[in-house]
Amino acid sequence: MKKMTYGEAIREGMRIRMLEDENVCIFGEDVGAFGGCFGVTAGLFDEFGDKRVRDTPISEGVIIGCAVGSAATGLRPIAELMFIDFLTVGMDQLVNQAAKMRYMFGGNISVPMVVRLPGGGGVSAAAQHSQSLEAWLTHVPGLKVVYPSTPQDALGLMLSAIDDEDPVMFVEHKAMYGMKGDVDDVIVPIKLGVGDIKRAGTDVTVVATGKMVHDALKAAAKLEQEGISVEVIDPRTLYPLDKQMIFNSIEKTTRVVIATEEVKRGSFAGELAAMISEACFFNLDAPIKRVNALDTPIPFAPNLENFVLPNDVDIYNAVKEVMA
Amino acid sequence: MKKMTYGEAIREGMRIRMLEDENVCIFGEDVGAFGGCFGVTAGLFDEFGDKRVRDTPISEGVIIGCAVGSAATGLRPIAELMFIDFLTVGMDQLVNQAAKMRYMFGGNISVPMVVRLPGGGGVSAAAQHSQSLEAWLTHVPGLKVVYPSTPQDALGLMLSAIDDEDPVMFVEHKAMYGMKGDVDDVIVPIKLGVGDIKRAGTDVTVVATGKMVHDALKAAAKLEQEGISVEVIDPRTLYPLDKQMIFNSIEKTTRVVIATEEVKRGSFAGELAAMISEACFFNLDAPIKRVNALDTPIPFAPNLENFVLPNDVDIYNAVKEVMA
Amino acid sequence: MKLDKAIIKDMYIRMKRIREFETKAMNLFAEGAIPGFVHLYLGEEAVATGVCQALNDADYITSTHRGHGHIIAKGGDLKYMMAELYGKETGYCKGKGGSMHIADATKGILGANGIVGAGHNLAVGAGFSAQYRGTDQVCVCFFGDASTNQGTFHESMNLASIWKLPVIFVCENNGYGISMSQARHQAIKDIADRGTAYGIPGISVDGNDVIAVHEAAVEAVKRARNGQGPTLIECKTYRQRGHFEGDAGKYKPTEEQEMWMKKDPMPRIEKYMRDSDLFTAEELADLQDSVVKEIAEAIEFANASAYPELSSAVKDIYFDIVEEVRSR
Amino acid sequence: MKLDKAIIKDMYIRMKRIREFETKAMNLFAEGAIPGFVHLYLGEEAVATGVCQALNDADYITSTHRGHGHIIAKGGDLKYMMAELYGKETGYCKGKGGSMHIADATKGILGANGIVGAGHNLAVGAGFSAQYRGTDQVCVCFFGDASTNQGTFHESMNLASIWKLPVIFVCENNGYGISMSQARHQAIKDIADRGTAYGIPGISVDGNDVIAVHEAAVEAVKRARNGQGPTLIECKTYRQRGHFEGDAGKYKPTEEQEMWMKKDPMPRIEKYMRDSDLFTAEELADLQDSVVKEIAEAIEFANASAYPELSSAVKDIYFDIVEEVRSR
Ligand SMILES: Cc1ncc(C[n+]2csc(CCOP(=O)(O)OP(=O)(O)O)c2C)c(N)n1
Ligand SMILES: Cc1ncc(C[n+]2csc(CCOP(=O)(O)OP(=O)(O)O)c2C)c(N)n1
Ligand SMILES: [Mg+2]
Ligand SMILES: [Mg+2]
Repeated sequence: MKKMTYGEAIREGMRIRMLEDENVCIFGEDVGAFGGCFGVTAGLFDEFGDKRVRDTPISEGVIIGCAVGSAATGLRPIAELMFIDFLTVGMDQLVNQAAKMRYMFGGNISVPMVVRLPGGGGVSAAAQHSQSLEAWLTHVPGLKVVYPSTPQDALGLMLSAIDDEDPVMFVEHKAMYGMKGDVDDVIVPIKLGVGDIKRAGTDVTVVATGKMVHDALKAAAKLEQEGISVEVIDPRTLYPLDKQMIFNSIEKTTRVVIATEEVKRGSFAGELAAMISEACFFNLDAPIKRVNALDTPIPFAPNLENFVLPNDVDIYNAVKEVMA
Repeated sequence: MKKMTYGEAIREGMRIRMLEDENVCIFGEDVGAFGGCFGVTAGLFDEFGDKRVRDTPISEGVIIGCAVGSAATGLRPIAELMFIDFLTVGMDQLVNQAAKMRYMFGGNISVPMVVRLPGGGGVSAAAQHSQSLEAWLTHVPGLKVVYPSTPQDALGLMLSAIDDEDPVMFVEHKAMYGMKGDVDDVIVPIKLGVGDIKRAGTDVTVVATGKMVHDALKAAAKLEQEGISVEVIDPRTLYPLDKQMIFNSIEKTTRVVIATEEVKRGSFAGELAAMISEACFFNLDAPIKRVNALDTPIPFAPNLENFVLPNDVDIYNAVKEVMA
Repeated sequence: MKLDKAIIKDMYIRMKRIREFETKAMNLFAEGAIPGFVHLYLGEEAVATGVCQALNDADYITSTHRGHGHIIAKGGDLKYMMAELYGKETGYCKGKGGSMHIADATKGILGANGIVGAGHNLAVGAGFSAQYRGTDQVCVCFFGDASTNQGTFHESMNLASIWKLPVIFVCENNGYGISMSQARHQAIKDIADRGTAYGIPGISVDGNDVIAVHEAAVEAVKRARNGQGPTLIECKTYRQRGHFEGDAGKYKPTEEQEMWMKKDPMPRIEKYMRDSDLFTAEELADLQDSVVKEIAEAIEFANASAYPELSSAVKDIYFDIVEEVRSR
Repeated sequence: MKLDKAIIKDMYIRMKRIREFETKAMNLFAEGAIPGFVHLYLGEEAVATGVCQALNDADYITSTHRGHGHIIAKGGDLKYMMAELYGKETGYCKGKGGSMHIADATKGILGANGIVGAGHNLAVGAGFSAQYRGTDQVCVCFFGDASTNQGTFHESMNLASIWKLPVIFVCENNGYGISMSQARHQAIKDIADRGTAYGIPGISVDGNDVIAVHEAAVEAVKRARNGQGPTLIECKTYRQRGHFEGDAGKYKPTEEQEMWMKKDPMPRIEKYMRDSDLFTAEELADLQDSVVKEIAEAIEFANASAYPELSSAVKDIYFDIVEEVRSR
């Protein structure tokens, strides 16, 4: 067992596969000697050189497009967008190309690529650098979407993301890069589509993603004091989704809260709620509550941002409500 | 009362406001003398000239960006994307600019613009020209999203969309352009946020959007024969959403089916289901059923496309299920 | 440049295949046998042919909505192509792609593409991949004049130039993006000039002269294989039909059409073949016949094939996941 | 060009305001008074100033992540700016925008912008609007060297050129996009050359010489107001700090930094003012003092202001809709 930060774990995942497979490479803005805007690729340039860890111009379209084209012809590229918010400038290459190529071409072409997408708020980066846009991606058949909440998961999922034959969107939370956690000495990939019960419980299921997993755990600890036993499920991959783990938990608890950092309207949390209400209707003893950001752009002022983003108090309140 | 096609109604809405307000203008690819890829702007070039009805190069980014910049400085532009699928190349201008400007700038700038977005499948246009992407838009605070299902609604909503002080995404279904319907002689705008009960009923509520409204009506007619009374609600605007109309209907029927042409996963239909399950939990006597496209890209072969897209039979089956 | 008879013959066959395939596709579309949208390559045969003749099977191409010509020139199988246009299960994409989405990985054909400008990016990716893997493959990116106003063109040219990628940008300047003439969609005449902004050499050639195109392509391929980076080749040509079948093309002035019909690449190459004394009239007729037969066989194949099984609709989305179906 | 004393004085005040504002912002950020990201304009003062002095209040500008200088030069209120950097309710954006999102519609400032390349498009929109409404307004689009590799640059230049829009594209070539030097991000030296691809005249000037910048701007504004369309002005300059505060800028060679510090635009204009005999040392000192006082007042204003009410978080999203809050 060793300690690693979330950022280091992501890096280590990439590093391991780069050591094993010459065709794994990294490109993006300032990912080289500079080490990436959040320092995640630091050191890789020195270790692997500028062929395999490459700075690109500010051209998100062709960054993703280059990943698609090179993945279709034998490489296993990892493209980094500096912020998930910049999906907006490389959306076509993902949605109309990477995601659809296998299907449109009747299975003739594979696109094994990873796109790293630092998302989330909490650092006063304002409306264009703080979004949680994973719902756009989960709406696109052909993409897989990963969102780790711990160093251990980040490492294991990165290995699987690189190994995958399809385009994997690797969502990261920028406020977690420095967060430390235990990582097993024996490193194994975590299969996409397998969720994780971050805390077992019997009264309420909280399904949470990314940083909200930690808020859920915080709320759960507090609720325990009050005699409420919360089960916290982290799906870890939003697609493929471990529906069964969620359904099983709800069968036991009969109550569910869904917590994600997205704006509520149109969120992946909405998809989860819809799915659960369809599948578990006769099991549910209370309405499904969603805990999300308010339906606003992310404001700059720290007090406003803090108000807009969801937190452990909101989860606590939601659990109390579904228990009422 | 007169007859008009859906396409003509959209055109008439634009024409009326262009006659009244010099600052309303249209631009997009081949919208001028050519009349637009689907003929919707036909004749407007002759009537208003090339200052007000303008062809652009193939540059969706700057088409939308030009709409944003000109709306922020006094015009009321209507930009046409040839297919909603091309949102992917103009997403930043909508999401990070148009939608956020008022908020980021503390209310100092308004962006009164309309973007016309022909969507939907059914014409063998395959994976890159058949999508229903409205869920991306409803997930973006700052945008309004309209989706008419009849000529009457198309006309009334277009007037309101142009009148609106905020960016309005005007989703159209390409397979409906030729569809005829009655239009009142007295033309009045339809307020954004007001749904419409397309058919009153008492046993099941079907919430449907766009072309699926017609499938819902077809299914309802058939179900009536079997003694099942279906209420068909068309929200007409996806944001702002007439939640109350939907909740009221469900209070009466206690059962609901949601029908949209989107791929199911991550759809606006999911948001509707989540919202309903949150608000109407104690009213519901059956799980909420969603009727959507399968979770695939849209295939080319007519038989496959027909299989992937949802239709009246699927709605019929879903209603039977929730009545079971 | 003096060309081998074998090369000329080969180019003629490719051109003739395109001409015949497209003419038949035009008719089949009109008859309703082909659904969806069809963008024909009639009149532009010399471009794809002149370029692809300079390539190997291992080289890549990216294509556009108007892709039949590129695919045929790069060696695509006519039967699978036609079956795909019909939406049959024997088609290149098992009927899932149609006219705008034909690909053949075994021939380096990275797909026709319904998104104007998308191929630019993919070509850079393929070029990067070839360079990275240390092969001598090149990638040709075919695109229209109007697509050069798309941001992807710019980003791709820039990246290809700083990384010195083995990419050949081939602009098919047919004078129009749907109804918009080049004079209206950009303020320059020669698209080759756009190379300047990236330090990429640009050259304009007569796109209806297959030999001129070929010459330029050979040179660019050589540069690319030598690690000298990308070239931009502008081929001035004309689309003889409307933008897609169903578009009457009223925006094209009659005189312009007539002028260009005189430059039709097919009679031109045929005249060259006859005049050069390399081919007898009989040889030429034989070549023509054999192509006509090939296309007829392709149509027969497509006709005889079945539509795809419904269950195939939820396959091929992922390598390892089959989506759920519905019961209907 | 011989300039009026009044113009020089005015330009000096604008430059000095930027220098003083940025220096203080740097310190306040280090002290923790300013949250988020701050990209300083130190060293580039001559660009925004030389250009904006050639504009009227009614003219537009679009800006970037490095926007303070543009906004000050265009006449933005220092108090509201500083309060916005603090995230206070008296700020330009009521604390919702911060450093990267300051706008002032009354001064034609269409916003700083966190998306590299977004301003290009907006500028085209504002130019179109001015032309359409028949005013003589122009729009200046400020942007960095690295942003010229973004597709938006290309699409915007192309559209502005074919519509002959009154847009002046001002490239602040400070040699870097974050850590990436110009030599690594594009294969050309003079970004002005990119005008060729659109038939837009391009000119390169010394961006640390406010008078040279001003001269080029006056000329471009004249062309724009006369309906002669866009101009591309490249101003060669240097960012004296890291990309944002917190970036040590290790990728900038020491000699390069030293070389550019010698070309610092502030001492340069001050020397010019003294040498030209238009200003006494006392006059200059007075101007400096008054600016220092202005900035001190702005900081005081920001300090004294309150943080926004939480209820404001759900306002200003739409003209007519206030979103729901939560009870926490
Ligand atoms: C992003 C995008 N925008 C618009 C279209 C619609 N469209 C298809 S082809 C075309 C014209 C392309 O012109 P050009 O690039 O010159 O190619 P040509 O058709 O002349 O071969 C347009 C506008 C599209 N498919 N994709
Ligand atoms: C679309 C997008 N990509 C990347 C970034 C991150 N980013 C912010 S500023 C910057 C560098 C910009 O360089 P340049 O345009 O030369 O302006 P400068 O910072 O030198 O003034 C980058 C990469 C961004 N904000 N937006
Ligand atoms: Mg063309
Ligand atoms: Mg720069």
